[in-house]
Amino acid sequence: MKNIELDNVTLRFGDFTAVRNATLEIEAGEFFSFLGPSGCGKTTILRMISGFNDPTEGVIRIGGRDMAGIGPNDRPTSLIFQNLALFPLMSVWENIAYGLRVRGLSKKDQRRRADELLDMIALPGQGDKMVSELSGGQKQRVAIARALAVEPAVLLLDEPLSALDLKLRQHMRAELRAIQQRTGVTFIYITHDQGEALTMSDRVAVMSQGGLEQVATPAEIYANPATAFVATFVGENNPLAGHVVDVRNGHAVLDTSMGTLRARNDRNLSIGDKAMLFVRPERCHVARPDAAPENLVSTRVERLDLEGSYINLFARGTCGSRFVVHMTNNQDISHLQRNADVQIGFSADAAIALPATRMA
Amino acid sequence: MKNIELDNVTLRFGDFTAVRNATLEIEAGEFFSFLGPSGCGKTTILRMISGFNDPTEGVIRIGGRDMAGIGPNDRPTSLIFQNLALFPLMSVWENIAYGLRVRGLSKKDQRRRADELLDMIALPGQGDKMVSELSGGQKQRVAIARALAVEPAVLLLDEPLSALDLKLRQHMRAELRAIQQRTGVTFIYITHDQGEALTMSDRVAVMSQGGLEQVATPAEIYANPATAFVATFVGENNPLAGHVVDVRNGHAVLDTSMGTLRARNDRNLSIGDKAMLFVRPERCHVARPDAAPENLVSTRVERLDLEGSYINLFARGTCGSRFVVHMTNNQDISHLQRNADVQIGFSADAAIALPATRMA
Amino acid sequence: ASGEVNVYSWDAYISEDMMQTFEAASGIKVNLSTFGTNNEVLNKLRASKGEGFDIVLPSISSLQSWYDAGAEDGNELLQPIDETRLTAGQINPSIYEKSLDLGASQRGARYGVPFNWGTEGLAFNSEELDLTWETASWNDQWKGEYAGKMAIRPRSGLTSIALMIDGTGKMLDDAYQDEAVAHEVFSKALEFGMDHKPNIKVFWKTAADLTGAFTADGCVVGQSWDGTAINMWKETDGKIRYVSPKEGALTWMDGLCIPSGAVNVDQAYELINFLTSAQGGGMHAVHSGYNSSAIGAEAALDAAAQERFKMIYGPNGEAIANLWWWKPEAGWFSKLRSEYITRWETA
Amino acid sequence: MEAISSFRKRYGAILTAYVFVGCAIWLIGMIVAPQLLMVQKSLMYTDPAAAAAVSQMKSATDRLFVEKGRAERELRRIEADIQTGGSAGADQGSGGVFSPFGSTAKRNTGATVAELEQRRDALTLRLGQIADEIAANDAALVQAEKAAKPRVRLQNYFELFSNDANRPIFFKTIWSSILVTAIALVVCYPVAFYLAVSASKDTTALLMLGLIVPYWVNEILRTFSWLMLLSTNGVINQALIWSGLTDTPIDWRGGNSAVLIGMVYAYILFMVFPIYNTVETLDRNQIEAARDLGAPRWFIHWSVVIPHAKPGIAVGCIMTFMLAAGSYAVPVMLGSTTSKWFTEIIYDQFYEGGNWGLGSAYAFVLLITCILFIMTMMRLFRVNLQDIAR
Amino acid sequence: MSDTTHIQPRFALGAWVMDRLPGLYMALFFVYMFMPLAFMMIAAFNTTAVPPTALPFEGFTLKWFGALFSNAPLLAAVANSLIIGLGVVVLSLTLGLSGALLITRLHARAKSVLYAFLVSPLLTPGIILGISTLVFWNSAGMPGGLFVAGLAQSTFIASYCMLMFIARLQRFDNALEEAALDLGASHQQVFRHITMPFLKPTIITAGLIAFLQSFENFNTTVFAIGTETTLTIKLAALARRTPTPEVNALAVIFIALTVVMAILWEVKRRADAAREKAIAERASDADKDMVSLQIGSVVAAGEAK
Ligand SMILES: Nc1ncnc2c1ncn2[C@@H]1O[C@H](COP(=O)(O)OP(=O)(O)OP(=O)(O)O)[C@@H](O)[C@H]1O
Ligand SMILES: Nc1ncnc2c1ncn2[C@@H]1O[C@H](COP(=O)(O)OP(=O)(O)OP(=O)(O)O)[C@@H](O)[C@H]1O
Ligand SMILES: [Mg+2]
Ligand SMILES: [Mg+2]
Repeated sequence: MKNIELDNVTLRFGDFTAVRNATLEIEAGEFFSFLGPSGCGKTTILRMISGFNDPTEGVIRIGGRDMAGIGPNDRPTSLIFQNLALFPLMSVWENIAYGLRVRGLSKKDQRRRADELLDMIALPGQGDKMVSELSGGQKQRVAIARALAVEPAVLLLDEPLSALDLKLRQHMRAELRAIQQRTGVTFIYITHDQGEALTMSDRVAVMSQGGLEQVATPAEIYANPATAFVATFVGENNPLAGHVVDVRNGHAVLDTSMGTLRARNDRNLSIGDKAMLFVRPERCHVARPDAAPENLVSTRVERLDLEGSYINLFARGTCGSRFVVHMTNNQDISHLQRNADVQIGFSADAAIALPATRMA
Repeated sequence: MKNIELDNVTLRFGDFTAVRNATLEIEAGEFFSFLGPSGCGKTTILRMISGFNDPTEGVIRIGGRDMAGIGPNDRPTSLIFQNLALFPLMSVWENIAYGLRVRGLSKKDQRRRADELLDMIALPGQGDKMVSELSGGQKQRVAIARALAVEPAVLLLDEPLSALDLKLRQHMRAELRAIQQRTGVTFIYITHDQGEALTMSDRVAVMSQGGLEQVATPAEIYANPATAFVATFVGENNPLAGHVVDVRNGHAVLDTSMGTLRARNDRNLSIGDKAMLFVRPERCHVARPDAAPENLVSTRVERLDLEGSYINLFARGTCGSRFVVHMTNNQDISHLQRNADVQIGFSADAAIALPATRMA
Repeated sequence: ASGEVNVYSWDAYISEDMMQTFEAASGIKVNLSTFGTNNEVLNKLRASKGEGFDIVLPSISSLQSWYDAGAEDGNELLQPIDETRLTAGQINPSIYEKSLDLGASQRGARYGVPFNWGTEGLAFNSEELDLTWETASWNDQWKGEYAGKMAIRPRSGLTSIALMIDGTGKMLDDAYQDEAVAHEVFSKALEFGMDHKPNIKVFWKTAADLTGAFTADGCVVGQSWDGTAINMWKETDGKIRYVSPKEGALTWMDGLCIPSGAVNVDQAYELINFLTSAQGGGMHAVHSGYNSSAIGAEAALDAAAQERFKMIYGPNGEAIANLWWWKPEAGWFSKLRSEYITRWETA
Repeated sequence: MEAISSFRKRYGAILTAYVFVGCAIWLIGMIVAPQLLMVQKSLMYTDPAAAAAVSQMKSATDRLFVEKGRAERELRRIEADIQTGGSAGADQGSGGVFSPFGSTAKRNTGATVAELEQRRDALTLRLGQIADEIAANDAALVQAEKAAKPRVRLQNYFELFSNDANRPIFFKTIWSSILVTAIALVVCYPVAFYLAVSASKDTTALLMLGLIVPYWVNEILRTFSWLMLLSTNGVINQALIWSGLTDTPIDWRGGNSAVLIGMVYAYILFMVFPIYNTVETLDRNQIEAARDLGAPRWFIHWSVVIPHAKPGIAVGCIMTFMLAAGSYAVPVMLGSTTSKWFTEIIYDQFYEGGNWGLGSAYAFVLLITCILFIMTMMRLFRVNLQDIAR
Repeated sequence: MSDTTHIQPRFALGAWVMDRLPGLYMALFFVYMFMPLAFMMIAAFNTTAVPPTALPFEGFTLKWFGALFSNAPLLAAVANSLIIGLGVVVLSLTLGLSGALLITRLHARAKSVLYAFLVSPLLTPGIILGISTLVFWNSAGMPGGLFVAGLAQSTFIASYCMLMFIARLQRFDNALEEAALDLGASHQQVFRHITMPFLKPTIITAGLIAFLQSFENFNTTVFAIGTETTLTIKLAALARRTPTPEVNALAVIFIALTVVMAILWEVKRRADAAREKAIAERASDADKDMVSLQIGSVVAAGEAK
């Protein structure tokens, strides 16, 4: 089992910096995800780890060994491409055994190992099918088996589920997680689907414009985003710009266009700093007239969308900024007419104050 | 302003019946949607209304006038194709003015009217761009302007948003709705995206296999599905099969694999009928040990998915059937460990009993 | 002897029969390819640098161009004939000697052995008109009533017009030596040809073209090679006939030459000796309708053929004294003439 | 260099070597160098007057040699006769007399020894003169040959435009090729459109098969089939005469018409397929949208289909034009006395006139013409090479 | 639209004509395409010899086929055609593939320049290729003949092959090569195991087309062939003015072969399409099955009680 270290890794294509000073360590056996918008450099990081691109600066180590100058065919990694890249002219078992074939194993051994792996991915006896006869999900599993056949220390997966439809995607997520837990191989997983990253990973790295924004567990990222980008990219958030007027007991008091509001101050802002307050739509509620929560915002109802199981309340603050509240479709909503005035409340612990930087 | 009537309309392609006995009336000025799975005949209905196909049986009337024998170029309808079908070799304003050009308007008048429409779709001064220079959403608006240029009484839209990404789709929905309200033109809208149909439409027709399943307002369809197909196709539902053992006060009591449960009996089932009970995941809750709601189901927790603002609880009943509960991410969920036993409760009014027919 | 010999010959010269007879006698296999015009054989051989064939059969009068081409390319196309290897006495000496006047030798060395001779006169459809050797004139083919129904070979057409205008052929002969005269002769001929171009249905170049003109394209009169015409005569049971005009038919002599790149030289001599023997020459005369250079070859002809000969040249071959021989042609002369031809053809 | 190294990184040394060597052989050895050499050849020009002079000198020498040979042979016979004391056997020299059948020997009987000796002396004298003349000729030849050496000149190119036999043919060929292209376009557009848009899937497959079959049939045979139809005694005339519509055969092959008919037929499919390919990519919804907006059929073609099919039309026109202008088989087989094609002139320069320099120059002019046509079409229809070669 | 029952009378005639006009035009067009070929083939079976003709048909005979097969020079020409054809196939495939590989991997400017040069033979009149190749090799001491004709043909046939390879390579997923590399294969192994098998169908079809092109080529060959001859050259010579029905017999054979090949081709193409469609359907069925299985199990579980 080998851990992976990226030490201040940068990669430039000509003038363009695709990855900027990335430093992180991925533990052996971890399920680690990179999450970020399209073009932020996720694939590039993966290609550097597997050896298809060389970093312009910095060092990549696998199991402590510097990988510079080592080709993809000599690294203990296996890459699963976004589109799987199964060999369409080989049968399923030949695909799985390809890595063994080029290592010179006998046909019999190849076949035996392929059959073992077919059992593992729950496709026993399907080795003689052609790849094109498989369903999308089955192909997915074959790609994984092929990558695992050469017993890599690390499995790299580049948005492997993005081509699948929703139902199948949900199913495959569970499968992937199960396989990872069964084999104990390090999984490095790329996605721009936050649901995917959050439900599957031990840890997540959120990227933006080539840089790492935050590396943490999913719960941490959702609950305590480190930057404004993370706060807005992961999940929905109501942002309120302002500046810090007071700091007390781990909380900051912000002066915003919607009034003076309190929020957690995990990033140690000081008085006078420009800051953003974020509060998630589901942590807000329509305040009873008699309620007195810590934070209250006066708004007017703009629209009420019924979307299946949820109700989304869109409201607009007095000075024009929008505010969204999510409620489950089990409440009495008769009083929430268009243009009705409502008070929206949330607790100070549900909100977080962050430095005012770029949002997603 | 002209209303549209379909009177027992059937269309067969050879042996295959694409649309079966469709009867409905669309009011002038309405925003009317057809919702249904792929291949159910939505496009076919639209093509009949706009005159590209003739019904095998039945009559289509627009403004009371039988449309038989009248070609697409002579009907007061404009169709917006699924892929927009903008003319890629013409500039934006030439596209918009095309209908006027074939009507022989002078170039100056064409241009003037095109500019008006460009203002209306919030693309002022962009008339000289080429279509390929526009973003997806802008193209969308140009297609609408082109259709509106000939002042149709009815605008037909065939899944116009399906090619757009989520963010843009949400934006365009609002735009479309706004344009409809501004112009007062009848919109007939096709989609297989229920969110789209429910949030935009005045009324929705749910189709399946060429037939109309239910025609009603979005709220009605969500709250009171008329058939098992509608119940399962629109939104998520937990289905429980059984048979009616008692009927009382507008409620039916069903004997199901999960116990005896009560539900609304809007379809007037009688004792002994095979039936299905449906309850939406968000209308269920994890029952407090001390609670005594009308319906209680014993299950064991299988999985708990954190998906942004929501938590999805997947549980399995004693006899193996699955049960899903949606909760917002603002509750204490510490006791909901994997394999914990939980009681799931819902009120009789939240559930509905329907005849046991085909589901989606 | 054994082996093979590659022959490049005119169409319809060497029959299957002749090849078999030769092979039976000598054990040498003949590989035959055919060409349709003198220029074709010359320029193909030029393009192949004299390689590929062991025997070629150009007209003797064209050999001057071969010598010129060889000098221009710095690569002789033909090799001199070793006359000691020819079977003595089987070739008609007057023909053998005549060939020297037509250009069979270069700087005294012989390059072509006479193989046959023939004429180009008038072919006609006897259902439409009748011509006899005493009265027929080149001018007969230009009569208005045959407009759009005549066939002519551009090269010999201009020559026959020149001959007709000239009457004696004297100026035409001079044209071969003097460029100015040549221009004068040919511009006059061209003028006549242009005026009468509507008469022409087909410009033929090869025997195949010619046959097609009379069979498929319905021509009724025109210039023709005697052999081709005689073959049509036979095929059509005398509907198509041939006559030597009184101004003199255009007469040529074809030779047997050995290219410089020949590989089967021994076999080549063997074949030359066969083709110039009474047997080989006779078979050729029967097959092609032309006249062999071999002594006694005419004995092979049947009575019908003899009869035809009399109809063409007179009962005692009177017209033969009148023949106009193609002169040895230098490169400049054929280029000059082909310019006039192109003008005629493309007008 | 960068290309090689990045290629090598991807494919390894062996494959990289194969790819680069292969391309180099093809590009340089088969495409560029032969064209350049052709151009070089086209610049080589020999002064025809100088060449004629050389040739005349040589043939004069040849004639002298013939005379010398005959004189020597006669001399030998006379010597022999003198030896035998004035016998009666000397041949008078058969130089001028042609007697193809029967004996030719006209014996000059009865000459006395004195007469023979007189003749011997005359001949000996003449032989001496001949030797002098040959020597003089050979000396002059050296100079003449120098003048007749080929030189680099543009003369061959001027020739085309000063030669009033060839120049009209060149322009006629270009014009006729444009005509063939235009006819093919008019005939093919409806076919391509129907195939791409109107026909159902199964019919399209069948019709495509119907197009592919003649497309694959040899060009020679396609042309030959029209020869059979159009000749004076051909099928069309036979049918007309049989049906009594005419009693004299019609000359279908007069002028250019047969060549044009044959070319349209031979190259029409090179027009159908490119247009079909582009029309096929037209979204049928665009046609329906235009119809929905009220456009009549012809206007839909004018405003929607044809603009879309432009690249295909350009490609079809380029291919058809290039094939027509460069066609040799069709004019040779179907041509009449007035239909000469420029390619025939080029062929004649090579294989009739033996003037490779001029032939190369003409060929190069044809090539330039085609390139100009292609570039014009590409400009006009705003297409690029990638569209053409599909 | 044609089966509508509601056509109003005043549109009837116009609509009737408009509906049938395209069909009529197509019918005429196909008559035009096939009639000459048909008459040419009929003449091959007609006893009339000079000139060969379809009308009047005086009697059925097969003798022209017999004559054809005993025509030794013609058969020798066939042998030459085959030799050139095979050479051209090998050379064109080799060169075409190298060009295609280079072009698909090259970037931007160099790519389009190289592309322009390598497709230029397709846009060059055939006779010019014949002439330039002849002139080139002649000055190198190689006279016109089979070799030069083969080279001249390959110059442009290789372009056809290259285009076919490029088309195929463009559908090639480069990730496949990377995947194989990632699994430890060497460059040669990648090419052998992944790239070549992918290209195989194109190698076959391109080879076939190269052969056909070579076999029927006239305009280029006629210049480069020197004193040799090929079947097509021979055919043209025979067909010029006095064809015998042997030429027609040859035409019948040619066309029959062409038709058979074209039909086989089409059948194969359809079979491929059908197979791909079937595979696609099966795959999506499998996905559906998985989903419906889940739903089915829910229902079944419900029914069980
Ligand atoms: N070979 C290359 N040359 C130049 N720029 C490149 C190259 N490969 C990638 N890039 C650029 O680098 C940036 C990062 O690319 P990368 O493929 O890593 O994005 P990504 O995060 O995987 O995006 P996606 O989610 O769309 O796959 C992009 O802006 C891309 O345009
Ligand atoms: N021209 C036709 N010939 C035969 N069958 C057709 C034809 N057009 C459509 N169909 C069939 O009719 C059915 C309904 O087609 P339609 O296009 O109306 O579906 P749809 O509801 O619009 O589906 P989607 O959401 O996939 O667009 C489909 O099963 C389709 O295969
Ligand atoms: Mg990526
Ligand atoms: Mg549809």
